[in-house]
Amino acid sequence: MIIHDKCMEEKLMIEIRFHGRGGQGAVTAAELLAKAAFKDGKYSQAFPFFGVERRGAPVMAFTRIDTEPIALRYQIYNPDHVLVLDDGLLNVVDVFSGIKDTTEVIINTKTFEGSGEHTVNSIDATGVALDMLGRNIVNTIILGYFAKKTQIVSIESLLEVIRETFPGKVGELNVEATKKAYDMG
Amino acid sequence: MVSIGCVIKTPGNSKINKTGSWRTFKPILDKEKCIDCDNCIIFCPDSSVNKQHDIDYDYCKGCGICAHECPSDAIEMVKE
Amino acid sequence: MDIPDKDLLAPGHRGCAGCGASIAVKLALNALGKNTVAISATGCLEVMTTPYPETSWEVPFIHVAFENSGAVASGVESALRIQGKDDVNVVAFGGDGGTVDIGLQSLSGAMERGHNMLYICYDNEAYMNTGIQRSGATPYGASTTTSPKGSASFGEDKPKKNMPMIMAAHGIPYVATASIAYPEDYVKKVKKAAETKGPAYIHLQQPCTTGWGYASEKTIEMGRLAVETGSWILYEIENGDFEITYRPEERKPVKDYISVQKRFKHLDEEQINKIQKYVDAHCKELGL
Amino acid sequence: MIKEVMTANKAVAEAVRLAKPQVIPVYPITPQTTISEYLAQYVADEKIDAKYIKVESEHSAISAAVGASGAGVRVFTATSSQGLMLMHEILFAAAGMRVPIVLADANRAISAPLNIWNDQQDSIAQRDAGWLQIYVENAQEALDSTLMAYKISENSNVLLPSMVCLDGFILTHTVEPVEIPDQESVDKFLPPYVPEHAFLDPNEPMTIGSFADTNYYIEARHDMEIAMNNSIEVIKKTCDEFAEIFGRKYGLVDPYKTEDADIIFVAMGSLCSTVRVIVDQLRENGEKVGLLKIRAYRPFPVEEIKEVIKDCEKLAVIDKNFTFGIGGALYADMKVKIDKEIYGFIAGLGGRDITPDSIMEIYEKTKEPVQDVTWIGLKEE
Repeated sequence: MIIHDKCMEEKLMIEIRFHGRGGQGAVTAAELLAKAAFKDGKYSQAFPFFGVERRGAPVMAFTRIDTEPIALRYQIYNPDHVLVLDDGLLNVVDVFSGIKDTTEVIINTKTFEGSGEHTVNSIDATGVALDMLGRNIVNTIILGYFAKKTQIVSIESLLEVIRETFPGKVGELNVEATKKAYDMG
Repeated sequence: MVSIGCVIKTPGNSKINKTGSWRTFKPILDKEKCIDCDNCIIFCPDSSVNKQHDIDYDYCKGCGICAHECPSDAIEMVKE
Repeated sequence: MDIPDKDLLAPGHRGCAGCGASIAVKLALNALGKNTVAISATGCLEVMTTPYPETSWEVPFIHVAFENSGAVASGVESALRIQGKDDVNVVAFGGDGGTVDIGLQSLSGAMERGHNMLYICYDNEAYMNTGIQRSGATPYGASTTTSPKGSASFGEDKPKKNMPMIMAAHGIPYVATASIAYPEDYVKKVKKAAETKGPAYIHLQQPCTTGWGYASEKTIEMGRLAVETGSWILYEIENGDFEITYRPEERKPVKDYISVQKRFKHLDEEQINKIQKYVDAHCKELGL
Repeated sequence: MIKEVMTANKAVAEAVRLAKPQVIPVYPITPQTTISEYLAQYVADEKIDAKYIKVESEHSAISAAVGASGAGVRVFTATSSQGLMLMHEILFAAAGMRVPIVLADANRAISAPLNIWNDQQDSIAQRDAGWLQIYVENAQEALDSTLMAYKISENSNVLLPSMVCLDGFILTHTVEPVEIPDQESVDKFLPPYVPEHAFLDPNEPMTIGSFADTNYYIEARHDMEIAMNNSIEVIKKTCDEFAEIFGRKYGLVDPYKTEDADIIFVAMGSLCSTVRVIVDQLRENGEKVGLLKIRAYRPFPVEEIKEVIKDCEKLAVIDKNFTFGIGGALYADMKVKIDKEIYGFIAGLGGRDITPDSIMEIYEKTKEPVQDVTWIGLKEE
């Protein structure tokens, strides 16, 4: 997709693809990221891969971030960043599909070291989640790590959006877990 | 020209349609025999009997319910 | 019975000579009074009373389609209440086709949601507007154009759908049956329904000269015979309490009722006995 | 005015909150569902002073909407796909009864086979119902168009219902920044609905939904054609008023780089965004190309279209729908009304992604045409 790449280059648009399982919050993660980028003064867009899958099935979600209004309205085939919320998906879906030489991949895993082909960062988000949230919901945690690694969104905006989205105690727990992941980045 | 949405703003104006022309038999009331039971008023499908038991031949279709339901046989159906 | 100075269904309408539907509506409107909005399903009633630019309605009236008078009434009721018009009576009329067949879902939804309205089914036991096709309310044995008698058919082969009990199963505060031949009973029920907070349903039997095949003067007599034979039972269910509102002194044989109608003319003794048994069972069930 | 990141469904719900309808009969269906949920919550939280009717079907949703509008209040409903098909009969009744209902349709493919993804066959199938149809490109336009729809529909020269069509998932489930106008400005733009032609009031009884015989029916339908034609000027005027208060300018059509274009893409809805990016790319390569976005499909703005395309050589019409043996519905309408070399392309049915490559293919096939109508992205085997 030559045209597409060119427009990316010129507009400096950043495209992020999320892989997760139904119920893990990949779609929410994509939206949280878009909202945080917007708070930073950027334009953003987020949408799920519109499926009929139920809890547990592999799902995808997408975020676009740009300094200008975003016109593109199709799925992301050549992401700049890939975030994998569950390393079990590595055996099931090709999370590396369509990635470029420059694409950075973040995987929630204790074990995966990467094949050397791609830049892969690992974080044991599940460990953090079980430790701090008491259940395996890693979407905010992986975003904290992503924020530090990529500097695409500010941690302040991210935390603010998390608080707005999850009011009360749940939000505060997520804020703490996200901060922790940020420090791990 | 029709009104917007064919809305009719003249309630009850079907009165311009004189359904008395449908009639072949005509009810004739003998007020002497009338016992004021009001059956002819209550059961008239065309609201053609008033409180004084006068029959409005403009609308009476001659169905004969009034005569049939009259307990004192005060109404007779007569060929027009 | 109170006789108003002016009926709220004006004459000049296109109903047949001897039409029972116009009696049904006239009596209901007079009981409800001027502060009423009427909704109607498509059918005889709507066609004969609203041929543009004429209307027989002296109260506000709306018709949209055949199968949706329950939903239209829901919209009307909601719009009136949100405007603070809590005292306006909302009454919907539907024939048996528009009620027990095609309009059942829409009506069920309206009843379930608890709108403060009255729905009156004027049941003439077939689709009369389009020329006497059977409906779910057509009684066992009746010959209609779509349940005709023939060498292999004695007419409608299933008994009438028990619509009032289906409505009662919704748990609404007021359900009643009525007949145009018993106007005081009917009017009393309409008034009771209007006073009920929440949905009310009246299933009104309304003989039809054209569809049933009897002389036009006998519309009331047919209704009376239906009740006197136990073929149609007058009752009400008020907040779950069932009560028969009229008991014939001595129940007449069903034959007296059906032998005088063209739609049952073809039935033999055996079939008439079968109908008698069905009526007996139904009367027993309801305690008549 | 505040700006928030939200889906187009939320944007529609926000518009409805601001428009203050008094009755909202709505039935959930993918991908409209979140509209029905947001509105239920707004009513539950008293953010809207309305009766929310929990109807048992779309047929009852639109029927209750007609009843409520007939009773004289502002009404909103929303649906999608099979739901809109179930409403079909009453859509015609609503238009014929001239009740100014506003309906949001989350565009979705029609069964069978069952498919929940986007195309526009559902609303296109209702094009002759007598409703105004506005196709929107993004969440902001969904919000703005919903507000404008009330003002246009309620105009005494129009009095036809409006359908705001937004692409399922592509808009309904995509979050992006949206400006939410303040209530005061909306109130200024959109005063309360005061019905004159039809309402149900015991103090002024009228009969609504009468039976018209051969002497009157054709006139009643012709009046609807006049009203639809009237709506062209009303839409223009409403767009101007909207721009004055809110600063965003819309029209019946929205041309992009069409002045000197040899080839003009013609499209509706969210697809226009991606096409515009491709137009820029092609322009950089020296190709003289433009985009004509059709916002108002009904009324069909023939004069406005003619004005935009008068100097171009060819038109590439992209439809997310089709009519058997003809091509797309928009293509068919263009062929009837526009005297140009026109090529039709069917794309994106049932949610098939329309990528830049798809649009490039359309461009190439318009430059060097081999047939009148081409289906884009069909798998070979």
